[in-house]
Amino acid sequence: MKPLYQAFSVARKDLAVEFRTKESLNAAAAFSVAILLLFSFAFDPFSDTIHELAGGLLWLTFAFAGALVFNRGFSRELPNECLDTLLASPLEPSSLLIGKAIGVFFLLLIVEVISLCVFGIFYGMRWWLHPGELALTCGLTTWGIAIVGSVFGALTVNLRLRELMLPVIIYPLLIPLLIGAIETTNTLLIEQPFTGYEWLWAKVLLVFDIVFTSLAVALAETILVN
Amino acid sequence: MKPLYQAFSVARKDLAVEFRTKESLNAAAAFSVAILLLFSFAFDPFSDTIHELAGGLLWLTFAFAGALVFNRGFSRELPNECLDTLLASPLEPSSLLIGKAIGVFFLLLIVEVISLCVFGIFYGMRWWLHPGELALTCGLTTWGIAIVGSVFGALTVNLRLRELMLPVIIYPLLIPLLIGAIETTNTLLIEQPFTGYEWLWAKVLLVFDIVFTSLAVALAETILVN
Amino acid sequence: MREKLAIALAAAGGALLVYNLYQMFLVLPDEAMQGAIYRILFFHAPAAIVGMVGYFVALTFSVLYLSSKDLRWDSLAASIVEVSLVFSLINICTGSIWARIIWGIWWTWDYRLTSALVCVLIFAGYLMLRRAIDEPTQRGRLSAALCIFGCVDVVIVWKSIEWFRNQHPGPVLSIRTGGGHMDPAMERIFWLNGLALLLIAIALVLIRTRQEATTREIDSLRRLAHAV
Amino acid sequence: MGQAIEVDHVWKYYGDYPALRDCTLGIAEGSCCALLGRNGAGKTTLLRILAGLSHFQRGNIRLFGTAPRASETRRRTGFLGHGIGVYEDLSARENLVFFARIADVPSVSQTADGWLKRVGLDRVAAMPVRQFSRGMRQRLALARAFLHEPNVLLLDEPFTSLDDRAIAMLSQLLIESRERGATIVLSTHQLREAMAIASHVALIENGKLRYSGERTQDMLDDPTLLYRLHTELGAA
Amino acid sequence: MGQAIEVDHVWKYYGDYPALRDCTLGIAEGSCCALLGRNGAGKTTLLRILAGLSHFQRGNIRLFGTAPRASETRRRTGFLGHGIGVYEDLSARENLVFFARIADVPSVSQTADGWLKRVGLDRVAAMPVRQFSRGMRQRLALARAFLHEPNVLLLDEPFTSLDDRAIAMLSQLLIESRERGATIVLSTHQLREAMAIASHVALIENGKLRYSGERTQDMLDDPTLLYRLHTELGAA
Ligand code: HEM
Ligand SMILES: Nc1ncnc2c1ncn2[C@@H]1O[C@H](COP(=O)(O)OP(=O)(O)OP(=O)(O)O)[C@@H](O)[C@H]1O
Ligand SMILES: Nc1ncnc2c1ncn2[C@@H]1O[C@H](COP(=O)(O)OP(=O)(O)OP(=O)(O)O)[C@@H](O)[C@H]1O
Ligand SMILES: [Mg+2]
Ligand SMILES: [Mg+2]
Repeated sequence: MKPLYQAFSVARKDLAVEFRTKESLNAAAAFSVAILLLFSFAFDPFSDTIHELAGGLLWLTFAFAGALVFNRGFSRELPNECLDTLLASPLEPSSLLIGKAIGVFFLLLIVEVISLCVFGIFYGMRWWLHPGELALTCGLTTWGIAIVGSVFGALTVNLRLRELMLPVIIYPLLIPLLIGAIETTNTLLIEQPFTGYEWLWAKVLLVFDIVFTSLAVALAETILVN
Repeated sequence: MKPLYQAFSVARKDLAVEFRTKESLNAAAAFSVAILLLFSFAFDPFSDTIHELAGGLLWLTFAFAGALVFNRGFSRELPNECLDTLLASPLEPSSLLIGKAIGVFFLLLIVEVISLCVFGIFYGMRWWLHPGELALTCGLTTWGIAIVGSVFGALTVNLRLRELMLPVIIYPLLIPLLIGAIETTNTLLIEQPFTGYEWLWAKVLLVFDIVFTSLAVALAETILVN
Repeated sequence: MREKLAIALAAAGGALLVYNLYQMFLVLPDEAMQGAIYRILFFHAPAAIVGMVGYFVALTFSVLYLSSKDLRWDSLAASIVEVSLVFSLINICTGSIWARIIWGIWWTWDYRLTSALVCVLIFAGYLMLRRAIDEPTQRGRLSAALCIFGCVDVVIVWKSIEWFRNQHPGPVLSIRTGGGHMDPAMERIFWLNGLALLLIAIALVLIRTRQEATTREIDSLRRLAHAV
Repeated sequence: MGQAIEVDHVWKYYGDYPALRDCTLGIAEGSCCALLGRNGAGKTTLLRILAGLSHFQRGNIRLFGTAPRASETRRRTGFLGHGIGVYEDLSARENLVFFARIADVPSVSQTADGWLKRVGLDRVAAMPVRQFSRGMRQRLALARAFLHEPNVLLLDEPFTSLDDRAIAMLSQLLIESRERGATIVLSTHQLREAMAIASHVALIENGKLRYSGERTQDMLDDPTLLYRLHTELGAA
Repeated sequence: MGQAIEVDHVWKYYGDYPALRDCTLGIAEGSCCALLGRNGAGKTTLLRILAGLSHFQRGNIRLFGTAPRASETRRRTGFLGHGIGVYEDLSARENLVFFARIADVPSVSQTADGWLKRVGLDRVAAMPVRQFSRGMRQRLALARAFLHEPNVLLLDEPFTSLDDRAIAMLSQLLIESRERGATIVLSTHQLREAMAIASHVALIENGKLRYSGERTQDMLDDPTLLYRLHTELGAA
């Protein structure tokens, strides 16, 4: 599996750099924690209104934190023209794209774990009761966010006002994914197991991931090389 | 006022880069629509809970836009070692920091005005009933975000200080600021004028701004020069 | 030549539209439960369908552009998306008017409605992206990619009423249900109106592409000027 | 020896500015072609096109019969651009290891260490590139470009900020890789060094190819000769 | 003529690596000192310290009697580093206008246009720097450094990727500013060009100052002489 091996070495490189500099990790983690704290102060976190909002709040935060992470993803390749170097190298563009996505995926997972802990403490929610389902939801959704984020991060990498442009393009695409995540997470946060409805959504997430990942692989060359 | 003139030319330069074309306004509009859309799934916007949430959502949007914008603020100076060039130039470091803040400030104000319109239409909020108070709140809070954000940005580009995880410490400082903003904005959104309570918050915001601006000016040299 | 074709199509569409309107209001009876207002369906759904078909045609041209690197396909795709966007907007507006009367609300976050709105947003983003990029080949590449991704959502829009049952009524057209949900006479007009809208859409696209073509000619001339 | 690189009638437009106008150039296998020209002539543009980093509008390009972007072509070529293409936050060794991995060189770490020694960075191998001096970066970039023993080397101003010893080292590298049968295209403004190692020269002016052919003895004696003879404006 | 720049017994440590070891150097007002040394010798480090961009641990530095970071010093100095310090997204003209503003030069736009003409970029003044070739960027960077007529010029490898005509232009600029009474410190590896314009030379090896003094005729005749005589390892 050479392409996959290449993808993983790209991801590995990114993570190595990120853990050294903590550029996007700091920003994303600090941001999401700050937001969660903010809301727990702004509204009574133990009122039941917050409970029906919890899932939405979580995934919004993650979606936003995600933007902070994959914003960096490709702009990290700009200094010293590293992106050009990679494109001229034997590395396959698709591997590069997937590798980036893998990197973003892990960073986002870290952010999510941190925020979930904060969330559990400040909102008194026992989200760990159905670990398997939760892991599934987070995994699928995060991968979706990561792949779409990397694709369009690459696509807009040297665009004016890309900070505002990127969310505009990405979030509409992510909305089906996020709805699914929110629906299922809400169920988990009221400490119920998955029913058929949630499993249906899980399937939707899975299909979404598969479709977008294959599109990304197919279009990698187009997106990256001009 | 030479330092201020310098600060403004820095801000002007930053804005010139972003606002090459009029599309940037559309970008801002589309941005707020996209975020709004996200909210609409996360929380059912027609339940009455939304009205006590409204202020929170508004400021969450602005905080997010802020995070996106000021993360860029100083990293824009990294390619071609522009930051070093500026530091070696006659420009005062404090003017540089303030200039960055001013740039962020205006960009955010634009996003805020546009999103207020969008929110007004979608949620039928009559936010324009107390324009003076609203302007005051937005102005003070946005400046707070801008200045804290610029310091944050400066810290992240300074390798020496980045080691100390200072950025992460800076971030939560936004929480009190935003709580103040949310409290006051909520009052305005249920179409009440300011009472003593809101004026108190306004004062808090003002003090916050003054303290941080003067801190930034005082510490600019230390923060920016290695 | 192209103008003539465009005018002809527009005229044909217009004529057909007049005939349909006559049929709708003077021949067809009111609908049992909804009364007169149901007639909005004759514009609501066809507009949406024309729009969605348009997106898929744009998708094909985007792929063509990517394979051939010929800017003509790119501008064709772009103008089709613009026109389709208009029809999607017609669909949403008529829809929400209908909603106001039948459900008593302008809007609700039902899956069909949302996915339709999301669809509009995505392709609005497509046009924005095009404006933000100056270099023509890069513009073509990136917007083509976005178009391909966007069409995933169009599928969701189409299928959403079959997957999820909530506010928005389910399938009634016989191509989807195998018939029985809609009176044939009614459905005949439905499709005739669809045809009318389609003709008008094509006319609009032709006009739009002509502008694109002229702009392309201009800058190829400029290139020649630079070369010598 | 056949042609390693064939460029025929290539036009490259940026927007509507023609950066390359009808360039036709053949580079024989195993030769070292110095690409000369004033600032803004089109050297980098041509090299980037050869490396498959930017499309061109008209004409045709073949490296050993394959198109620039084809993956086998990329596996065969080593590219060194203006930006040096190494990661500031990784150490020299990590950089080389990473690039060796994605080029799937057989024995990654040996190769990396070998090249660090070759370019004289073995003593600072563990130091992050951020702390390198400019010349040290350039050396690292060279190592990166030579890492996977490419048959086609595209070097854009490789001598930049190298000291005398590093330049000697580079010339040595180039000679060796030519003995390996590699074809080299390099652009530079340091005419003396260029003439010393080039077997062929090509001169570009405003995107037009003015001259291409063997490097003759009198060019070696008087490097600016070419400019004086073959450009419209002559030398300074 | 007094000393424009006084560096006495300066030590600079990066972590615990001494990049400058007890450097003592005086540069007379109106002279042009070429800072020579192998890769990693410490040229950039010294120049950055002079420009007030990095602190040093021991010793003392004065430019016209003031410390490097003092604002009047900064107003007097022009610095050109390895990174060229211009904005990719702004046009050449916008760049110069911006830097003229923050240096509060009297008539901003005239100055900008004047310099664009001087460095031969007037025809591409409105083009974003992103689209410039490397040499064009370097020219712009030079214009940027000379803009506010500093009387201390700190240039780090100013000749990088300049063609013959641009080098002539730069030498002309340097001569003129010396006539203005400006003091120039430049580092480079292009010994010939350096010797041609320098009045003094200083040689650094591993952070130690090996030699500093007038540029003599025989250095001009044989640029590498200095290395052979004054470095432990001699020339390549
Ligand atoms: C803003 C609100 C609405 C939107 C965005 C919307 C969207 C759409 C779209 C995209 C279609 C075409 C796809 C298709 O044919 O399945 C459609 C079809 C249809 N709409 Fe709507 N709609 C809205 C409101 C309504 C309302 C209020 C009604 C009636 C109560 C309605 C009834 C129908 C019917 C009967 C069809 C045909 C379904 C079929 O294909 O068999 N829609 N709508
Ligand atoms: N992205 C771009 N967009 C528009 N024009 C460009 C772009 N890149 C380069 N150019 C133009 O193309 C011409 C050739 O540029 P190129 O970089 O190839 O010159 P060069 O020969 O490498 O010069 P140098 O020796 O200074 O590096 C220049 O006039 C430049 O302005
Ligand atoms: N930020 C840093 N941290 C640690 N060491 C550094 C740092 N910057 C430079 N060095 C080291 O200091 C030494 C001198 O670096 P400097 O950049 O001054 O060399 P130089 O003379 O400019 O070389 P070149 O001619 O290649 O530019 C080098 O060995 C380098 O590794
Ligand atoms: Mg070049
Ligand atoms: Mg140096």
